[in-house]
Amino acid sequence: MSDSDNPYQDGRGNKDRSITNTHGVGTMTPAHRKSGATSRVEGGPFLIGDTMTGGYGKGPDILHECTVAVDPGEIAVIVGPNGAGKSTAMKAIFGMLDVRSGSVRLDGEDITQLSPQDRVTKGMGFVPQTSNIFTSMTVEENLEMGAFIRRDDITGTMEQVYELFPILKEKRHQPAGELSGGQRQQVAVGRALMTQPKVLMLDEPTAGVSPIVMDELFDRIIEVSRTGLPILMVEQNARQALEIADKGYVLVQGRNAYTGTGKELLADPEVRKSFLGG
Amino acid sequence: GSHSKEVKIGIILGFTGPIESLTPSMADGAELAMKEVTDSGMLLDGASVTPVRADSTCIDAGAATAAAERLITSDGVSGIVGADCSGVTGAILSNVAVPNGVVMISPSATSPALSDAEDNGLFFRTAPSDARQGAVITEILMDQDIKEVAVTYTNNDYGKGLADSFQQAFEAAGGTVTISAAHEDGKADYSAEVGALASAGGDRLVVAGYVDQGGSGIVRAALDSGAFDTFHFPDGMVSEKLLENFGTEIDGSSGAHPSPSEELSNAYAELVDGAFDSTSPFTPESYDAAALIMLAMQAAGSMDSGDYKDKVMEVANAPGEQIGVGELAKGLEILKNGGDIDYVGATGVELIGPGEAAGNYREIAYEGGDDTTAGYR
Amino acid sequence: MIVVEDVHKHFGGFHAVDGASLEIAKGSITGLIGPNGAGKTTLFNVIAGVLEPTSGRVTMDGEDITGLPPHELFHKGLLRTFQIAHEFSSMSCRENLMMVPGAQSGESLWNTWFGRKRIANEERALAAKADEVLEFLTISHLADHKAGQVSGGQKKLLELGRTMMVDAKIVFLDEVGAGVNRTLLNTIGDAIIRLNEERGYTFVVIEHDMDFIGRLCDPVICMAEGKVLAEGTLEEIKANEQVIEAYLGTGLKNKDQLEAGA
Amino acid sequence: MSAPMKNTLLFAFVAGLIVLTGFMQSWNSALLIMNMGLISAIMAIGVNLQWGFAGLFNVGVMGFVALGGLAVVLVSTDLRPEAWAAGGWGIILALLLGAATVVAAVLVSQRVPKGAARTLAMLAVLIGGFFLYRAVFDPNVSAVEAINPAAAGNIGGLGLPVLLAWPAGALLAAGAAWLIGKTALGLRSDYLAIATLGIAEIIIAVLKNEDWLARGVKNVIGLPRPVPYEIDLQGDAGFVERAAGMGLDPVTASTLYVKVGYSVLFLIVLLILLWMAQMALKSPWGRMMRAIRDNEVAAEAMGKDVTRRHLQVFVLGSAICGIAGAMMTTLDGQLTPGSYQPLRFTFLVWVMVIVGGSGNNFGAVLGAMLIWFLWVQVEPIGLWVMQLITSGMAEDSALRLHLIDSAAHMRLLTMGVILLLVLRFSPRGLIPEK
Amino acid sequence: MDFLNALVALSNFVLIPGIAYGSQLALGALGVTLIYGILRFSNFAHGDTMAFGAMIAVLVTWWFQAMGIGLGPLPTALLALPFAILGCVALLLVTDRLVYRFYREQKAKPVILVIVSMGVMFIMNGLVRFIIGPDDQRFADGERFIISARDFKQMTGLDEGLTIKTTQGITVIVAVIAVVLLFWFLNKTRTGKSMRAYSDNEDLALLSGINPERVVMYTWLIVAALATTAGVLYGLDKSFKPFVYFQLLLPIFASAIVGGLGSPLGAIAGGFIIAFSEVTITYAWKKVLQYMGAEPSGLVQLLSTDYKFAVSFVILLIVLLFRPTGLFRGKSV
Ligand SMILES: Nc1ncnc2c1ncn2[C@@H]1O[C@H](COP(=O)(O)OP(=O)(O)OP(=O)(O)O)[C@@H](O)[C@H]1O
Ligand SMILES: Nc1ncnc2c1ncn2[C@@H]1O[C@H](COP(=O)(O)OP(=O)(O)OP(=O)(O)O)[C@@H](O)[C@H]1O
Ligand SMILES: [Mg+2]
Ligand SMILES: [Mg+2]
Repeated sequence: MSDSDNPYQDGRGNKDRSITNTHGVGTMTPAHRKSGATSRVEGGPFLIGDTMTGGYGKGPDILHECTVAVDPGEIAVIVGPNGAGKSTAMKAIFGMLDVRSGSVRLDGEDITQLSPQDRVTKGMGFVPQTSNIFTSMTVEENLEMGAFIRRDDITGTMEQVYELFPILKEKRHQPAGELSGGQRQQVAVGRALMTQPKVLMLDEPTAGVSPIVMDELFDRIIEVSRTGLPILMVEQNARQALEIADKGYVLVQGRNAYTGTGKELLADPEVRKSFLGG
Repeated sequence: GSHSKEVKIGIILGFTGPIESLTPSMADGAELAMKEVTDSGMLLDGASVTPVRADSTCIDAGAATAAAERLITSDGVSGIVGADCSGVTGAILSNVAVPNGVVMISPSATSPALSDAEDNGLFFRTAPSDARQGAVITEILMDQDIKEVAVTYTNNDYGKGLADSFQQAFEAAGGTVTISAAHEDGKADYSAEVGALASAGGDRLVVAGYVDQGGSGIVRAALDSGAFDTFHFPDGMVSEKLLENFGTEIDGSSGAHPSPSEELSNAYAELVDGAFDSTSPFTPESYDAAALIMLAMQAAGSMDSGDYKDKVMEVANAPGEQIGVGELAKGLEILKNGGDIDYVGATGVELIGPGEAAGNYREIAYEGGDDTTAGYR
Repeated sequence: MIVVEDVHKHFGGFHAVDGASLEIAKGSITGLIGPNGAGKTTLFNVIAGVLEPTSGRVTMDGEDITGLPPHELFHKGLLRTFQIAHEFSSMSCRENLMMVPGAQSGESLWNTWFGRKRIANEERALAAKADEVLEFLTISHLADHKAGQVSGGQKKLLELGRTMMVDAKIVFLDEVGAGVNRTLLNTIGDAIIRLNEERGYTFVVIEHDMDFIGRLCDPVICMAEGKVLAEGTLEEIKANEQVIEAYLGTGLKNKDQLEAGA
Repeated sequence: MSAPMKNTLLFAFVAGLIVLTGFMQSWNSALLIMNMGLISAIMAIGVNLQWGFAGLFNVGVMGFVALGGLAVVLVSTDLRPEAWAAGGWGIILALLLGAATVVAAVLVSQRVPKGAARTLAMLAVLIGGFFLYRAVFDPNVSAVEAINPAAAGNIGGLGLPVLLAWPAGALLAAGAAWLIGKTALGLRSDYLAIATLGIAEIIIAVLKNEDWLARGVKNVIGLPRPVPYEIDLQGDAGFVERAAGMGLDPVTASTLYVKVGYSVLFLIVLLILLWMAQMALKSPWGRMMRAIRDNEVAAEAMGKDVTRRHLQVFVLGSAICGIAGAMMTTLDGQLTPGSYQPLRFTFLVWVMVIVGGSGNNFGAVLGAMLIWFLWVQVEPIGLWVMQLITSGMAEDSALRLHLIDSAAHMRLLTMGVILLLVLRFSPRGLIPEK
Repeated sequence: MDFLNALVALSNFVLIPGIAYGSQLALGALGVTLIYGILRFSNFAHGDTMAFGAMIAVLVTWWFQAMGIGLGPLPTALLALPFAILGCVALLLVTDRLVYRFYREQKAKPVILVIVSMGVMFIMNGLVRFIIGPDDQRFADGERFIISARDFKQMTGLDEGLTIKTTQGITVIVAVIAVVLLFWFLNKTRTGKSMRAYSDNEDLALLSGINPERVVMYTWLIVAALATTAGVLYGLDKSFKPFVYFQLLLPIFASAIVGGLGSPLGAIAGGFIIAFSEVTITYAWKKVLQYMGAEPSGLVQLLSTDYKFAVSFVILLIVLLFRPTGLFRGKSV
C-alpha cells in the first residue's frame, strides 16, 4: 500500500527504540492545511457529502460520486464490504481527503475547502475506528482535549458527559489507557461530545467489542441521538446497526449501491445476501 | 618587482579538525616568511614564493594524503611546511613525500617515533622532540626544589610522548610523579580528571596539553576547585591566550617553550606586528620551517627537493653567520654569495640527529598576570 | 493436543491471565470468547510464545513448550494469524507464501554462494506449491500483485494461505472477523472448515461474532477476568448465566423506547 | 531513460570526475582518490547490508573500522619476544580471567533464583573478579609498556604478511559486533544505535589508552605493505628503463605503479564482496530479509528467527567494515587511533549509503565513490569559490579574509546540503533499490 | 575534623561538579527527549543547535560588554540569553520550515527524520564555524565564585577547600527553574496539554481541533530555549568551542535514554546518573581515605579516567537490561 509507494515512508523496518518513537504516529493527511473560502448554500440536509469523488494524495479515485447525508435526530449508517470506501467517505467529509469533485456541506454552508481543524470548530465531531483516545492522559484530560477548541466554560458539558457515561466519572483521574475496551469507546464518544458538536461521526465504534459492550454502546448512541444530535456512523455489525438506523447507505467500490431506511435495507434480499452474510 | 620564476611551497595543516583553532596562526607564520622572501627578491634570482594551503584535518590520514598528493603532483610544490599532527605527518611522509622525493618540514609534530621513520633524508622538524623538553621541565622544576608533581596530558602522541619523557627524566632526577592522567581534547567535562589529579596531589601540575583545548579546561577546573594553584606549562600551553584566560590566577607558575633568546622572540613579535597572534603555539616554528626550506633552496641554488634536502642541515646549523627572524634577506644574500649561515630564526633553530630541533628553551615565570623570562636553557 | 495448566500472566500488579487451564482437542475447532480485557489475546500470546508466562505450563502433544519463541513453535507446527493482517507488503503474494517454509537451503548464506543449483530446484518446487495454495484460496490472479495492495479480506486469506504452505498442526486465529465484511467472513469460514476437514488442522478461534462461532466451533471456551468461566457447546455457553452477565448481555435496552418515540 | 541506462550514466559520471582529476590535477591524485573511494565503497557495502537490507542503524562504523586497523598491527608487525616474556602472557591470562568473571556473573544470573541472593552473588562475583583481574593485569601491563616505550612498549604482532590482516580485521570486527549485537539486539527493545555509538567510542578509548596493545596514541608507523616501495622501484634499473620506455620519469612511474597496485587489490576485494552481497540478496535469504524488514512480527510467526538474522547481518556488515578498516590502515601504512572520528568514519559513510541508495549495493558503491571524491575536492573547490566571491573586495578586508578562512568548513556544509537534497528529491538515493 | 575534611574534599571534587555537569546534561537531554516525544525522532543536530544558540549568546555578550552593559556580579551572558534564544528559535523554525516540515507532510518514517537530522547536523556544524570560527571563545564575566576554595579554608579553618562557582550556582538554579516551568507548562496549560495530546496520538489531536503545526512550532520554541540555555550555561561554566558541543551529543543521548526517552523526569535523572557515574567511578579515593585514617599505597581508583565514558555507557546498558524503557519507562512526554 502506501507503505511501499511513498519513499519517505520506507523505514526499512528499523525499530530502534533509541532513535525513533513510533508511539502515536499520525496517518491522517489533511487535504487542506489552510482553510479556503466557504459559501452559503440554501436547503439540503444538515450534513451532506454530496457526489464526492476523490482519493488519497495523487492516487486513484476511491470514491466515485458518493453521497451520504444525515439530519438532526437521525442515525445514518454506512455499511459495505471491506475496502468499499466507507472510512474514506468519512475522512472525505472530515477534510482528510482531497474531494476532487462534489462538495461537503454543513448546516447550509459549503465547507469543502476547510481544514479539519476548522471543521471541528464548525461543529463536527469524529470518533475514528481505532486509537481514538489519548492513552497516556487521564479520562478528564481526554475530555478536556475534546473541548480544545472551546474557549468557554466546559464544566457543564463535562457534567453532561459524565451523566451519560457514569463510569467515566468514577475513573476520571485514571489514565485512559488502563480502561477496558468498552470503557475506552465511551471515553472516545465522550471526547467527541465535549466539542458540543452539531454532528457526530463514528467509524466502526463497535469493532472488536464484546456483545454486551456493543449493546451498551448502541444504547448510548441512541440516547445521544435522542438529544437531537445527528449521527453518521460506519458499521460492520451491519444488522444490529441497521436495526437502529433511520437511514442506511450501502457502499460498494466507492459508489452508493443501495440507499434506504434501515428497515428497508434489512428487508432487501439482495442486500442481505451480498452484504449482511445471508 | 618583476619575478623571473615562481616557487610554490605547500602548507599542510589541520584547518579543520581538533586543532583547527591553532592552525590559522601557524599558516600565517609560514606565509609571513614566504612574503618576506618574495619581497626581498633574493631567492634564486628573484623568484617569488607562493604558498599553497591544504587541509590535513590533523586526524584523517586519507584526506591528508589526498591533499598532499594534490599539492605535490598537481600544484607542483617544491617543499612542504607541515604537517601538524604526528599521525597525518607520518602518513603524508611515507605515502606522498618520500615516494615523490619532496622535502617536508613539520613545525609541530613532536612524536619520537617520527625520528625513526623511513624518510630518505627528506623529513625535518623545527619543533624539538619530546625527549628534550622532558629534560628541560625536569631541570626547571628541580631548580625550584619541586619534588612531587602531578601530570596531565592531552591524549595524543604529543601529550603522551611529552608526559612519558618528562616522567622518565623527572623520576631519574629523584622526583615523584603522583599521577599521569590523560585528558581528551574537546570533551564535555573534566571534573573526573581534576578529581583524580587533586586526590593524587603534588606541588605543581604539569599540563602537557593545548592552550585552546582541554589544557585550559583542566587548568580552569583545577584553579576553580582549588586543586592546584601553580602549574608548569610546556610549549603547547605557552601563549598570550593563556594569560588572557587566566591572568593573575596562575601567578607562581612556570613554563617553557622553544625560544633562543628574548631578542629573537621580540623580533618575531615585532615582525608579525599584530597581524596575527604571534604567541600562539607553533607559529614561530612554522615561520622557521618555511624559512629553512627557502634558505636551503638558495644554498643549493635549486628548488628541487633532491638537490636542496642535504642543505637543510647546513643552513640550520653552525658554522656561519647567525640569521635571526626578519633577516631572511640577509641570509639569502650571504648564501647567494657562497657564504655560510647558521639560521636561528624565531626559535633558535638547531637541527640535530635525524633533522630535529635541538631545542633552546625560554624559561618563563608567571608573575602579576604576565609572563617574564626567567632564563634560557 | 494443547494443554494449558494454570497459566498466570501479570503486567506489573495487574493479572491479565489469572490461572487459566484448558485443553484443546486434536482436530477440533475451538472457539475462545469472553469480554474485552478477559485475557484472551494475552493467553494466546503466551501460548504462541510472544509473551513469557509469569507461571504455569503449556504443553503440546505432551511436550513442554512454555516460553519457546514463536519461530521455534512454528517449526513444531504451531502457527498463528493476526487480528490485523500482517502481510509482507512489498513482496508479491506468491513470495509471501514462498517465504514460509522453514529449513530452505537458500536461507543459509553459504548456499547462496556455493549451492546455487540446489536452491534453484527448491525454488521451483516452492513456487508450484504456492500457486496451488493461491488456487485453493481463489486468488490465483493476485499471485504477482504486491501483498500490500490487495484488499483487507484478501490479506486475511493470504494469512490463512501461509498456514497451508507447511504442515501445520494447530492454527490460532485472533479475531478473524473484526472489521471483516460478513460475506467475506463466510468465505474465510468455509476455508477454515475445509482445512480442518481435508488437512486435519486444529483451530483455535477468538471471535466476538456469535454467528461465526456458532457456524464453526464445537467446543467453545469463555474466559473472564483471566480465568476460564465456562466450557461446552455454544448452546450450553449461551445458556450459562455467568456468561450472559459478563459477556453476552440481554440485548438493547433502548430499542423499544426508540421505536416508541419514532 | 531506463534504469540500467541511468545507472550506467551515473557510474560514468563518477568515473569522469576521477578522470577529470587526472587531467586537471594529476593522475596520482586521481588514483589516490579512487583508492580511498574503493575502500569507502567497501565500508558502504557493509553499512548498506545492515541498514539497506535489515534496517539496522549502526552509528558505530568508526569502531569496526578501527578494529580492522588494529588487526593490521597485530598480524603484520614483528614479533616482540621480550614483551611476551615480560608480561604478554600475563595480560592474556588477565583478560581470560576478566572474561571468566563475566561468564560467571551471567551463569549466576541464570542459575540462581531471582531475589536478594542473586543480586548479592552477582555483585560478589563481579567485584571479586574485577579485583583479581586488575591484580593480574596491572603489573603485566606495566612490564610490557616499560620496554622501550618511545619506539615499542607493546606486545607486537605475529609478523605475518599484511594481506592476512584483512580477513583478520574482518574476524576482529565480527567478534566485537557479535558481542554488541548479542547485548543490544537481545534487549527487549532494540537499542542498537546508542549501543554502537557508545561501543565505538569505547573501542577508540581502548585503542588510545592500552599502550601494550598497539602503542596507544603513540601510533604505530611503518606498517608493511603488500606492494613495493616507490624508492625501491626508483632504484630498480629495470623499472626505470621500462618507465622511460613509456615516457615517464621514474618518480611518477613508481608512484603510479604503487597506486595501481593498491587499486587492483582493492578492486578484487570489492568485486568479491559485491558479488557475495548480490548473490545473497537475490536468493531466498534475501527474500527472508525483506520479509523481516516488512514485518518482523509476522516473520517471527512464520518461523524466521528474527533476532538471529539481525545478528547475522549485523556481524557480517561489521566484518566488512573491519576489512575496509584493515585495508585503509594498510594503505596509510600506519595506525593512528587519534584519527578515528565519528564525523569522518561513521556519519560520512552514512551519507555515502543514503546518497547512493540504501538497499542497493551498486548504489552504495556509487555513493561512496562520489561522496569521497567530493570530500576531497570540496576543499579546493570551496577555496576557489571563495576567492571568486571575494575577488572584488579589498585585499585585506576582514570579510574577505574571514570568508577565505572559512572555506575549509564548507566541506561539512556541502556534505549536509548534498544529503538533504538527495533525501528530499530522490529519497531512495541515486540508484534506488530495485 | 578529618572526617569533615574528607567530606569537603568529596563534595568539592565529586558532588558539586557532578551536580553542575548533571544539570547541564539534563537540560540538553530535556531538549532531546522533547523532540523524541513530540516529533518522534532523535535529533542528531541537537548538539549543534546548542552550539548555535550559545554562539549568538557569545556575540551578543560581546556587544553588551563593548557597550558597557552588564549585570554586576552575574555574567552578562544571562542578559544576552533571551536574544540568543530568539536567534535559536529563528534558526530552528527556519530549519523546520525548509527541511522537517516537508517530511512531516509526507508522513515520513521517524528514522528518515533521524537521517535528515544528520544532514542538518552537518550544515549547522559548518554554519557555526563559518560565523564564529572554530576557536575557543571566552564570554564569561562577573563574579566568578560564590565561595572560593581559599575563602572557604579561611572561614572554616579546614585543610580542604570548597568551591562553588557562580556559574555552577546559576546552572543549577536555571535548570531547576526550567524544569519546573516545563512541568507546569506541560501538565497545566492548554498548550502544554495539547502537546502531550499530540505526542500521544497525532491523528486524534488533529480531530480534536489541535493544529499540529502549532504544536510543532511550540516544541521547537521550547527546544530552542532549552538548547540555548544549556549551551550558554555550559559555555559559561567551561568555555565555548563549537567542536565540544558535537561531542556532548553522546552523553546527552545516554542521559535521555537511561532516564527513558520521552520522559522529561527521566531526562533529568539520566543527566545526573551519567554525570555522577563519570565522576565517581573514576574518582581516586586516596585523599579521602587518608583523611579517614588509612594510608593507601596507590590512588585507590576503580578505573582510570580514560574510561569514564565507558562507565556511563555500561550503566546505560545495565539499566536497559533491567528496565527496557529506561528508568522512567519512557512513555511519551
Ligand atoms: N491512506 C491511504 N492511502 C491510500 N489508499 C488508501 C488509504 N487508506 C485506504 N486506502 C484505500 O482506499 C480504499 C478504501 O479504504 P477504506 O478504508 O475506506 O475502506 P472501508 O470501506 O473503510 O473498509 P473496512 O471495512 O475494511 O474498514 C481501499 O482500497 C484502501 O486500500
Ligand atoms: N502489555 C500489557 N501491559 C499492561 N497491561 C496489559 C498488557 N497487555 C494486556 N494488558 C491488559 O490485560 C488485560 C487483558 O488483555 P487482553 O488483550 O488479553 O484482552 P482480550 O481478552 O484479548 O480482550 P479483547 O477482546 O478486547 O481483545 C487488559 O485489561 C489489558 O489492558
Ligand atoms: Mg474502515
Ligand atoms: Mg484481544
